[in-house]
Amino acid sequence: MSQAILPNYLIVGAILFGLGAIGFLSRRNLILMFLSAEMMLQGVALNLVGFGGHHKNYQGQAFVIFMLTVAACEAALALALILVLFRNRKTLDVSVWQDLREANQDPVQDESPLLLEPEMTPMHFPRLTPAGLRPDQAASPEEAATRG
Amino acid sequence: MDKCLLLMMIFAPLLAAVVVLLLGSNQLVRIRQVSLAAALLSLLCALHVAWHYQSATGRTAEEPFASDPAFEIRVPWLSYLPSPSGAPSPSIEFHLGVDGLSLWLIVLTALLMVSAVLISWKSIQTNPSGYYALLMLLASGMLGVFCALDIVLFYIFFEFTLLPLFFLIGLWGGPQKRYAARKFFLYTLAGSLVTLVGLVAIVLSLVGQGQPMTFSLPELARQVAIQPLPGELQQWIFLALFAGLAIKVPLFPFHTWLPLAHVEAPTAGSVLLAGVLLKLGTYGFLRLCIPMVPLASVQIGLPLVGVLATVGILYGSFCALAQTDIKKMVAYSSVAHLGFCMLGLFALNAEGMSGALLQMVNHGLSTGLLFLLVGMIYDRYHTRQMTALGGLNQRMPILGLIMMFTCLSSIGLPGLNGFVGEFLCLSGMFARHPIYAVWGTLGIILGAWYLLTFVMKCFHGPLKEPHVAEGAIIPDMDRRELSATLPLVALCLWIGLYPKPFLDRMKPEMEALSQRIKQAQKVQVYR
Amino acid sequence: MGSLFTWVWQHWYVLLPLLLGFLAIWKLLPHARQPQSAAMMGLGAAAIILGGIVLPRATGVHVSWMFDLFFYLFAGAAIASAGAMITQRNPVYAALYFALVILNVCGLFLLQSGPFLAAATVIVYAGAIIVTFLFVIMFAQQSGLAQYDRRCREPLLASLAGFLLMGALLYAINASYQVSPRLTGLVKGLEETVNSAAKTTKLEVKDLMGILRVNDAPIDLLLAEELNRLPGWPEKAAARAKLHQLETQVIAAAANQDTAVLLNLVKEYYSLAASLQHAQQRYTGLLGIPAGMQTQVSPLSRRTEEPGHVAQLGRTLFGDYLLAVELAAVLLLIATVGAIVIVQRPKEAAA
Amino acid sequence: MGKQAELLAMIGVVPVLASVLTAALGPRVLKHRSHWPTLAALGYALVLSIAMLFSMSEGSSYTAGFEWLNMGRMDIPVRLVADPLTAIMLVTVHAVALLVAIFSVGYMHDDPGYARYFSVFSLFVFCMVMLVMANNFLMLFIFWEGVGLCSYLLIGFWYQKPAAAAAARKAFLVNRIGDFGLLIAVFLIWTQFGTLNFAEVFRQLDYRYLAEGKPFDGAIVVGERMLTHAQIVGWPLLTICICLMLGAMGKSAQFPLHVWLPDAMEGPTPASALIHAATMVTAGVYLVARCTPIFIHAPQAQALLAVVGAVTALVAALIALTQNDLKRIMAYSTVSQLGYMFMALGSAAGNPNLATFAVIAAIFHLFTHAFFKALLFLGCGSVMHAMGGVIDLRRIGGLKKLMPWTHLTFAIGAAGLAGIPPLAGFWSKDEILVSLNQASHGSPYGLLFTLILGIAILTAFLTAFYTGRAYFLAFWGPERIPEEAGHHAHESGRWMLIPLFGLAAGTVLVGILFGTPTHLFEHFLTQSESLPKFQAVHGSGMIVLVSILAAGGGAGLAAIFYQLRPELPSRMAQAAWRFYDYSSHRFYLDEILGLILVRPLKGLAAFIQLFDLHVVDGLVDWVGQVPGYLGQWFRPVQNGLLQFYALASLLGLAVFVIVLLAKF
Repeated sequence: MSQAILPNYLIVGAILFGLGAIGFLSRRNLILMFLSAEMMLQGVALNLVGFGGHHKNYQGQAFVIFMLTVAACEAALALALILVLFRNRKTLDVSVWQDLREANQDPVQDESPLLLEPEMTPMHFPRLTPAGLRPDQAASPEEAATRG
Repeated sequence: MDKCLLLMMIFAPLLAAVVVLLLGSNQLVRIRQVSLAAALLSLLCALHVAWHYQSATGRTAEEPFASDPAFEIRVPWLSYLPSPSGAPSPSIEFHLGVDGLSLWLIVLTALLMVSAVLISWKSIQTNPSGYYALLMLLASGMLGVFCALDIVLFYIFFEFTLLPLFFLIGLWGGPQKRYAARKFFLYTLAGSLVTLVGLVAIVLSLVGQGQPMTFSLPELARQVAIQPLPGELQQWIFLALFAGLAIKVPLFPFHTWLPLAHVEAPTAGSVLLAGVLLKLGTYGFLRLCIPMVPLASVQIGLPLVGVLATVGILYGSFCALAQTDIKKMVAYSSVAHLGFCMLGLFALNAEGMSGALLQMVNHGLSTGLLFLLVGMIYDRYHTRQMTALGGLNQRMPILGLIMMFTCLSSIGLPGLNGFVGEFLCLSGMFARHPIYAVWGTLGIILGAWYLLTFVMKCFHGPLKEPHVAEGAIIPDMDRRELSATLPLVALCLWIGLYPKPFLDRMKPEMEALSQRIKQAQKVQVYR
Repeated sequence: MGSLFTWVWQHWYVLLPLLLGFLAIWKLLPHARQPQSAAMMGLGAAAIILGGIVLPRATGVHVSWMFDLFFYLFAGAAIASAGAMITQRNPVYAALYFALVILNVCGLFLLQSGPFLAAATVIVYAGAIIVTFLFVIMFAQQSGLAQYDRRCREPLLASLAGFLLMGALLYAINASYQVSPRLTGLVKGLEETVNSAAKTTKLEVKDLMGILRVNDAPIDLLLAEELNRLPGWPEKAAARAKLHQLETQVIAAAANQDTAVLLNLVKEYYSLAASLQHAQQRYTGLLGIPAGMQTQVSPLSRRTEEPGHVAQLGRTLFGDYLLAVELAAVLLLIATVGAIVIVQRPKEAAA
Repeated sequence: MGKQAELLAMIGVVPVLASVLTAALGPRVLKHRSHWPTLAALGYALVLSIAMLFSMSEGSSYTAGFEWLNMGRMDIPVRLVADPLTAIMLVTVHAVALLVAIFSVGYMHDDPGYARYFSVFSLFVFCMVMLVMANNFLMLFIFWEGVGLCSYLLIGFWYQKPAAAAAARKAFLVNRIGDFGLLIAVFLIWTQFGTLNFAEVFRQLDYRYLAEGKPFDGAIVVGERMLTHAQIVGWPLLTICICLMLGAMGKSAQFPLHVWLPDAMEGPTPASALIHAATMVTAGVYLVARCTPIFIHAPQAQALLAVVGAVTALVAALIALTQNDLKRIMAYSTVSQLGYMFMALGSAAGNPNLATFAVIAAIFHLFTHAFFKALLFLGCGSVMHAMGGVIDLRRIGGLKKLMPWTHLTFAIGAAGLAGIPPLAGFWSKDEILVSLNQASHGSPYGLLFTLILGIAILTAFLTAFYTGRAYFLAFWGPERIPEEAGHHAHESGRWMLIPLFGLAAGTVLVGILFGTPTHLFEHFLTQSESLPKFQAVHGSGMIVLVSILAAGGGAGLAAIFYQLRPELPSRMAQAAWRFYDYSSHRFYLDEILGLILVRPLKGLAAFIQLFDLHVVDGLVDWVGQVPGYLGQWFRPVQNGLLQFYALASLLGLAVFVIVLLAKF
């Protein structure tokens, strides 16, 4: 197997890490921020695996396993926290939570309205193919009335 | 047994603090008893040490700090690196010892602690367990500074003293206590952080010169003697040490925290602040500056401290003259007295430095006594305004007598302690730099002026006292108050009448230090 | 200024893809007033492709082209989906892209002979975490696209920070794997000499000595210096011994004016320099591994020489890192309990 | 040697034992017998000093003592030394002190601070004795301040009186100004000579003085330094002398530091008699006399000394002319007489051969003055005691019949002070005039000393006049007794009369016994080692005549003014009202000093206090606020946005990594 593969792994890891950092910094959805952070972890994991391969041992992989464990814990706790936060403010926007600013500071607000309002296209849900008896035939008239 | 004495002396108060805290504020009598017992135990240990102290022989300029081996404790404490070869690795040590520099300051501290406990006996009613615990903590810290022979341990104890006093002032102080406590704490802390940089610089620059790493003060002093630090580095280190120590002393422009803290502190706080804590600064100069950076002490220390101390003497005296609050007057007089002390210290000869050390003890005794007595007056009349008091000699002859005695000792009357110290300081400075000494000597006129004016206003003349509760008779000093003051009075007399035993025990160190200064200058000349 | 320009010129192959990627990400991040444009997506793709061409290090020993193919495939897909993930407006899609990133990374794991790891990551991330998150997203955002997903915080600064960091890392990696230009020149010079010696038989001792004294510094010194840049090279001691041996031989040969021996020595030097050059590609620079840090594997995991990655990984985990594994288990338990406690509604609120 | 040393030690120790004993036992045990320890101690010490005086025939000095302080180059033993000068001072002090103590028994008998009085009294004697027995400058300084302390305590003895308290403080402070000079002198001597021992210092100076005549181009090793001769005998010595003189001026109440002495009369009269007339105030004279070997080398300082003395003598005499308080008159006369002694001491300026004679004249005057001035003060005390504390000459008078013995002794004392032959004052004053006369011939300062001689004669005349005035106003004329006197208005008791008789006898006899007629005093004092070789100076008949004329004229004029023609004084006062005003207000010296010294200093203190509060402390507070201001600037950074924080830290990290990489 090629030995000079290590730098390439490191490069991919660095890029993933950087992109994850950008995501964490710019996206305002709590969950996306979390996912970006996880992506940074992946970058690191790549590094570890690359080094493990370079040295021909399993320490790198073992570490990644631990990282997985920690990431799982983190995910559980983060989800729980996100749920609690969502419950309080009914939104996943991280910018809502800026209460820990210095006293006498105005809250940061979005200055400009959106150019493109979110398009409220009607949702298309998949339909089941009709099978069996038509419901309106089988049901009693009372039921049909309530359904209508 | 002897080995444990220093430990017992330092940690008996600490133990008492824990016990007092556990007792809780309800058992006032127990609290006082425990505190007093601890203070007395410390004092006994200190006296035992002073009695059996033997100056280590063969002290030279290379090795100015050989403590009495009988009392020395040296335990590795924080190891810096593990040493695989089994050689002693450089480590911060728990290194306690007594030498001529610290001996009398230790005795003074232990003695003042007893007085401080006694004077707080009745005047502290709110949360006494906290108060006495802090007092005891303070005692441990102060004794620790004087015993520490490791540079890091020294600094730890040095900073450790800040905290209890901060709370003592901030919780049991006068009307402006918060402001005073905060100022005291921040001001002195800001300075001593710079001092820490200086201490680290001493250790590391010696390592940089290829010496084995050590934190022990005697070792450092020896290394510096073998291979002095380069001149410019010495100056920087001196300035760093100066920053913290000068504030602690306090030298002239850095003194403004002192009157405030004194006025607001409870009596015991004032006594210990004036009596011991200010000495940490001067002691630091003596222990760190002069031996470690002797050349810088001559080159910039002498002119800098000379001018500041001289100005401080006159300035403090004039400020004291303008006061109407007795405690404030005493506080400003401290600025003047420590000016004498610094003047002697930076005379950098045996006479001046021993005078300075003696003056530290003297100032502790005299000003401690003054604060004790002012506290007693305040306990009785709840005022410290000179304008409100007069002719108290007729009401309280014993208090008046002791006050008279104390004032005379404070203005440096020959035959009492103040004179010996001031004389040695000034004569040392005169030999080094007459102009500073002459201006400083003017201070003794001013000192007599403000203290005698105070005595005249408050203790002489027709009786005038503020209105106290109907039918209450203002008592003279009782037995407790007498036992708080008389030992100090006796020591004042002893030092004044026969200072030789006190000076003899510090003589080897002083001569070694002055020798070191001479060597440093010689090296400078021949370089 | 000039030096900066030179620097930029020398490092264009790092800077250009980074710049393109920066522009693409910046523009693609959800802006309030700009729609995402296909041009920018193209730019991003171009950045990835360009980077894929210029950035990877040439493999030293040639291996199966399948390996390289899969590496490029997985790496490119991972980076592309990462870019797509952070620029997606719809969080559901973003989560799916994230799953894609995970899958590709797992592919990379597989290439590094980590089948168990790859499987575990797929199971834990794609199978558990992503699904849970998707649940949450759907639970929280039933009403469709949210305002805050359509604009992001400080896109310029954020991408700048990210790409600065990325650039720094890439530069460090690049610098670490750069062969010293002096050594390259030396190898080239020696090669020419050897080649020319093969063509012509007439060679002066003076010429040979000249090549052995490159620019007035003896070749031994140059090589010794280059050797010092290789703290982690396993054959370092052997190379040094060889160098020493060659040195004495050169002195002897120069004294004897023996052209043939000298030419032979030049060849020896050439092979030594070439092996040094090869080693420098692997071991030099910031990431050079010090000799003292050779891998230490405990006897527990070395007990059997049995092949099979999973078994060995298991041995490592439950041999060397047993305590850590136990602790990780406890950590998981605690996290579970914590999550439950956190999510619990207060009683009165529930009531 | 051993015996003498024991004598010295006993003389030193006995009074302090008495003092401690009285202080410890007085208030509880001894009560009205508190005087016994003092009397016993003083009597014993007097006997010892006389024994010392007689065993001093060889002119040698004896030492006894122990190490007191030893540090660096500073080596101060407590060592007592006795030479003829000391012996004379010892006898004077003890004799006068004993008599005054006896007087005090009667005078203070029902005072509540009886024990305190005698305790301080003994302490004073101790300090004074140690002062004159000290063998080095530091010990001298210590006891110099010690007597100052006792003076402070005794002036403020009735501390309830604000005037007494203020006077005590004033005395201490003015003395401290002098002490400042003395302390500087001590430092200078130590740094210049490397020792504080009298004998050592004098020996070195002598050596140099001798070397002056020879071609001397080497250097002298002093302490650790090499000094050329010019370096030492030049300005340092002059500075030393001027500083010593400042000290002497403070203690001996010389112009302009004399202001404390008249105020000091607030203390008990016997204390004033002992301390502020006979003994303590002469310490300055003793100091200058002791340091004659130094002063010889600084003729400018000596001339200055004479000028100061002359000014003091004249000014004090002028002030005394118009005072109405009997004790104040005596106080100013003391100041004036001390000025006389200073004139004498200064008369050797530029004429080293005269030095010994000048010292003898001054010390002899000191000796006689102690007797007649103590006598006069005790007389005042006796009057005061009888008059219930009133000594205002406008309210008392004609006490001749009421207090015959007091009158007689007072008259003797007054005649002694006025210089009526053959009483003591005549002889000593005559010697001073002779010395001045000698100085006015053939010395570089001849003209100056001619002037000073004139002033001295004028002062002698004035002295006789105001002494006569006081005497006639108090004892002659119609009998006036203030109502405060009450049942006290009678002759004093035994305790008070016996000392009066003793001192009167002394006033009559010492001049004839020891003075010019026998030259005993001269011979004795010339044995002193520290004094230069004696050269006898013979007085001229002219001087004696002038002296007698001045004294007699003054006394006679006083008799005419206040006895024969009582209306003349008020007419004179009206005619010369401006002078009268100045004199009775003591030339406004207190006010002037207050205006140029005390007020500005107090103002300075108030200013510095404000400066401290607002500038120095204000600066500190301002520096303390700087972090706050900086914080205001950086506050917006804390905007509460998680992502902003993360962005900041990541940018920081990126910059950090790039900086780190740029190094490679």
